[in-house]
Amino acid sequence: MNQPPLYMDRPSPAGHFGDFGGRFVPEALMPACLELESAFVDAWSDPAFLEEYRTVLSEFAGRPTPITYLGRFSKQFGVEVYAKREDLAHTGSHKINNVVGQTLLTRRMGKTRVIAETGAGQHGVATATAAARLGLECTVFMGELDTQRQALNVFRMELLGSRVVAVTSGSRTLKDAVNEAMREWVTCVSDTHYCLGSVMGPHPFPWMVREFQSIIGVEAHDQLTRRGVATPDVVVACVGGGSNAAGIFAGFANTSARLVGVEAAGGAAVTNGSPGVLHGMRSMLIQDEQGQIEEAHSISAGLDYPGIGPEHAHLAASGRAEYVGIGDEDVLVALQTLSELEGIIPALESAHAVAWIMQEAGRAIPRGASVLLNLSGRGDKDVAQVREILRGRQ
Amino acid sequence: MNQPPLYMDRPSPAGHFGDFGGRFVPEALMPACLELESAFVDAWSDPAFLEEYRTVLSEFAGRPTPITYLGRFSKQFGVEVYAKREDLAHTGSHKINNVVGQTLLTRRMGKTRVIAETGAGQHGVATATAAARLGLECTVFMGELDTQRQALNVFRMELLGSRVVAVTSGSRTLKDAVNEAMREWVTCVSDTHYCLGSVMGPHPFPWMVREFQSIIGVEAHDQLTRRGVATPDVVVACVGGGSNAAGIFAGFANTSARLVGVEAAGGAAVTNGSPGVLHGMRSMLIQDEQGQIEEAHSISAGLDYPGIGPEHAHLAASGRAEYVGIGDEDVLVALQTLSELEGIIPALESAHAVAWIMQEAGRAIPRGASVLLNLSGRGDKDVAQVREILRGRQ
Amino acid sequence: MKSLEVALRALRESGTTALVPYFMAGATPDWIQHVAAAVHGGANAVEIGIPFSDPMMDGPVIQRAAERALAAGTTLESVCTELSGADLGVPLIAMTYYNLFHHRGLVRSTGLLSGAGVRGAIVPDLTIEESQEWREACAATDIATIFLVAPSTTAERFARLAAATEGFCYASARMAVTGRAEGGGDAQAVVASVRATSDVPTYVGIGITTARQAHDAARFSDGIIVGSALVETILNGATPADTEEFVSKFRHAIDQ
Amino acid sequence: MKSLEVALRALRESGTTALVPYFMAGATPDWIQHVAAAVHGGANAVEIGIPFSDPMMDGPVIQRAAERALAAGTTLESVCTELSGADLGVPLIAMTYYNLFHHRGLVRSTGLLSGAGVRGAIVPDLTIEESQEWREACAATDIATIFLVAPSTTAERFARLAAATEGFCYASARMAVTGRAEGGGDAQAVVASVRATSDVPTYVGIGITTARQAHDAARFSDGIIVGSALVETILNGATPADTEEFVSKFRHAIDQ
Ligand SMILES: Cc1ncc(COP(=O)(O)O)c(C=O)c1O
Ligand SMILES: Cc1ncc(COP(=O)(O)O)c(C=O)c1O
Repeated sequence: MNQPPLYMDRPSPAGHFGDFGGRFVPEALMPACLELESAFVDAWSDPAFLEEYRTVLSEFAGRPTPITYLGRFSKQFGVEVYAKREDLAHTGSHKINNVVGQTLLTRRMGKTRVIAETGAGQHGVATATAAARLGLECTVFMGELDTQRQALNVFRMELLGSRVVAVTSGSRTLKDAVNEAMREWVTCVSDTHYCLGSVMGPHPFPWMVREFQSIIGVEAHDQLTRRGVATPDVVVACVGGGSNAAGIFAGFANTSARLVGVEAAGGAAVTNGSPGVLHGMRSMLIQDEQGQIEEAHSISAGLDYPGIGPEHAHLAASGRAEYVGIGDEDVLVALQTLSELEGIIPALESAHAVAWIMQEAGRAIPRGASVLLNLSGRGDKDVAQVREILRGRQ
Repeated sequence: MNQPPLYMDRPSPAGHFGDFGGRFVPEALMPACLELESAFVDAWSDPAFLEEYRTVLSEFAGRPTPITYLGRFSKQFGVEVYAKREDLAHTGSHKINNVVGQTLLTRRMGKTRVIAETGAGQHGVATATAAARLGLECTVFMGELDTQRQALNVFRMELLGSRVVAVTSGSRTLKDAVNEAMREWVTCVSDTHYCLGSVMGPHPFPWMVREFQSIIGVEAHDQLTRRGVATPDVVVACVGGGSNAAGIFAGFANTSARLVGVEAAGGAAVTNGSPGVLHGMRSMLIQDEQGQIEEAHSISAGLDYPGIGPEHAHLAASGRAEYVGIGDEDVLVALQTLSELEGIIPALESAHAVAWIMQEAGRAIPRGASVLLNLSGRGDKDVAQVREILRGRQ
Repeated sequence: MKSLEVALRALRESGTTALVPYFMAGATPDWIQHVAAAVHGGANAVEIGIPFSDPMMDGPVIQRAAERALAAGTTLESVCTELSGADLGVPLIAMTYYNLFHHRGLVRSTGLLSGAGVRGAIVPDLTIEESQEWREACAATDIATIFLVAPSTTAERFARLAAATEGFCYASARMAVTGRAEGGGDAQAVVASVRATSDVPTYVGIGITTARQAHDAARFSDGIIVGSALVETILNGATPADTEEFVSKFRHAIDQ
Repeated sequence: MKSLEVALRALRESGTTALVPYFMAGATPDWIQHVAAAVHGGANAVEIGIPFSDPMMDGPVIQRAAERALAAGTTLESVCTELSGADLGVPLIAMTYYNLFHHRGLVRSTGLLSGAGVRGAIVPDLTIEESQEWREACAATDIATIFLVAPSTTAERFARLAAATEGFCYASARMAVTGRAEGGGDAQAVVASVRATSDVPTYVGIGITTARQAHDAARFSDGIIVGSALVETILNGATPADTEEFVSKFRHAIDQ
């Protein structure tokens, strides 16, 4: 009576997905992690909470996001591509799904303040947004380098009533912002929730964030079914920490669909990394021979993370999902191609997934195969950067 | 047997709304206007066209957009405000509704190219987007001054495969871009459709664009009904040319709702203008004693238009709708207030409507009244400008 | 029949192809001397452009002329005052956009024009459909309303426009705004379409920039309108004497 | 019982409140002289920080020290080599983040530490829940695993952590990362919670920056850990002699 393994189910009680996950945090934070876990477990089985979460997503954040058949793109590349349009969600990416859930949970736990880390600013803006809506105080930690590169997003967060703290330690980028948010959290766990931005960190974050993002995959499955393509041949998403990928995979983990996560080649934790412990989790990390964490390098700030969520590490180890790396050049071409053919300027992050389809159509993706692409965000945040790059070449 | 007048019905055969509208174009364009009119009349009663228009809006552009109850804002100002979230539509504003309709019509007419005017670039980006999706060639005319002020939007249009022409005549802003687009249209009517961006221009544009935008009001009416507030006490929208206002008014024109259009104080064609003829229509215009058209001045490029759509002129003259002006200072405060209280950064254009609510709550809007606010677009395009202004003051 | 049409029909009877140069009033301080020089050079009538802020039917040259004229404070009133003081000896035809008249009121506007001796009006954004009020206002005066036709005009509209136009019918040589000379024009076909339905004098304009083109168009039309090419020389500093020479060159080309 | 705990219990028996200064290995070239000087100044044990790229539990001073150490090429191996060459005369306790051990393999790591004479390890991001493998690896060695408790620790966890910790129990004086001294600490309550469940020596750290604070904490605890305050002086150029003076000042304050 061999049951096939059930993918993307609950992690073990200690928060393990196979060999990965768990909790690697200062003792000072353990009670908060435990409190959060039980609050989430409780909320996630409370119909009133679920109802409120879904209502806020639909009435505030614009869910369900549509599925767009990419007609001209499909024709050009000989595969049938459907895009899940997270770029149309409020604040411009899937990040809002998670923060809506976490801020509602914050209020439910009786906390009045959230903190968050952010790289390019997408998760920071999303958190500031959801916090504003509920009147929660909000502080966002952002590497000093990123505050300079993304000054407009800093201003956006400020407009939304948040305080942005520039983190001056380490590489002054995303991973340092996570460190600093954790440090801050130690000092204020009693009234503050740490609103982590991806399927990473200590248990229950990887699981909780995946659950809050799984609405992407659940919707997509339902929408495709109604169009007669219930199970696509391939489901593809970009992977930074891995929340948008986890969200869409969740709808197809136990189907026949091939699951593909696309990392930035310069930050490919699965392809180039090894197991390690960082930011509260055991997962795949980019590190040097000494076990020092390396900086990820990518054209897209949102994928500039040296790790990956532990459930992805497990999906990779178990063979259920594949992870591939795509380089910056291909990403730029993909962004331009999708813009011209479909009138959708994707985020640089999402363009990684587009580039993979362009590269593999007719190869790893058989001609005519159906592909569900998670278009995790819109490219408006990136056009200034892309413009500079392309102009520099003329 | 006095029938009450039916508002926002079809204009007269010659395209008049009361004393306004009509066609004031070079003879060379008359056949194109007539062809367009009959193509639109035909399409708009063709279930297949309607179906395609609605499908593209839902599967590509993200309709229906939600209605968000603005809880904290409502509490603070003592009125019940519901926001129609056109900021969540693809490309960030209601403009997409119109261009989806017009590009489908372009293809139906057998034309292969569109031209458009744009001020800040919103309508230009929307047109470039819809044209890309259908593989239509696209040229956008933009005042030279605006191409400099909005260089990123120029790049966006180029990414989408459009050509942007900087217009160097006149004030080198929106009205000159319209002039130039008309001049261009004269030379290429046979294969090119002029995709006008608001409820203005010669018949059938004001009517057609209103029809394409009326989905806003139709959806909103339906959504509010399902929430038990079928007829709000007030419906308020900002007015540049007037397309978002016309779109939402269309759902409530023949109800008891008060309709309020908010113009930029520095471009208030109804409040400060007089009847005149420009850009193919007879409407209310800002002009000097000589009948020369004046430049509009507003913090929001999208309201920098010296006229208003003819149907609005008629709604004002007939008393069915009111038009008010709001100054730049109040707009800035409104943008900040909505951002902080609700986590929604509105476009500067839309912030005019927000500001009016803030100003009139408890005055012209009785305490507790229900208000439907058309949030015509998102503020992302404006944050750089707002930041400069606010920093300049510190 | 308005006096303009009587005059222009007589001109045609006499075997002369009309030459109608266009001037932007107020574009230079001596603009009216240019008009007088053109008459010396052989113009049979003149078009007087009255500057408007948004000249939708005009190309870059006439736009620039209008901007200069407006910057110099030119108004419909100032133009009429100057014209009524001049005795130019040929019919004057005003050309401008409808808003200037609409804004002042049509009766007041036609009164101003009449008082200045203007005998015709070309209002390129006034469609025949919207022209009733205007024509009613003109009815009480001797101002002829001149309609344009274009290569895109349909047969049914040719008939209506040719029937309605007074003085002459203005045939656009090409689908273009003023001042564009590229590409072959459809002028001959347009003129033929008018002729098929009316015997009103039919003049060719829009896209005539060289004496050669004027010569060619004179072979199949009753008159030639030359605008941007002339305005451009004036903007570039031409003297009234230059203008006289310019016009007489066209005159000779037409008459050859 | 690991030798560290035997030694520290004996120290307590002797009536001495332990003083445990913290050093970042490799932060300055002469770091090991600073350690030796501290022993001269009266340290009863020393904490040797091994630099990690992402020191989640550390404040700005120790972060800076770690960055310097890493920039100078410090590795776990280089630290162990240096330590095994030195004879410091007090128990050495390594302090670093789990990834450095995880990455090398736990057996290899504990072997390295043991070989260098290290008798204890503080791994602030290794929770008791995740510590089984680590403790198994240590079981074959004389390395004590020291757990932290914090003001937020719950009663049930106090019991488990106090039971599991070896050598001593590390009581965070406040909810903070290293180097933050503002605000009143809860050290006394934390120590009391440990004592309520175990007689393991209980040392107070995190937030002890002045001799005065050390003196106060010595009244209710078995030992004092001082880190950032000392590291800061070293980063600012203190000599080993300065360090000896610093430590002896704390020594006196504690013993008074
Ligand atoms: C549009 C977009 N996609 C993807 C990501 C990567 O995050 P994740 O892997 O958690 O989805 C980001 C992060 O900022 C993002 O903004
Ligand atoms: C967000 C937004 N709202 C309103 C407008 C004004 O246009 P209309 O009055 O046609 O809705 C614009 C024009 O660019 C816009 O971008």
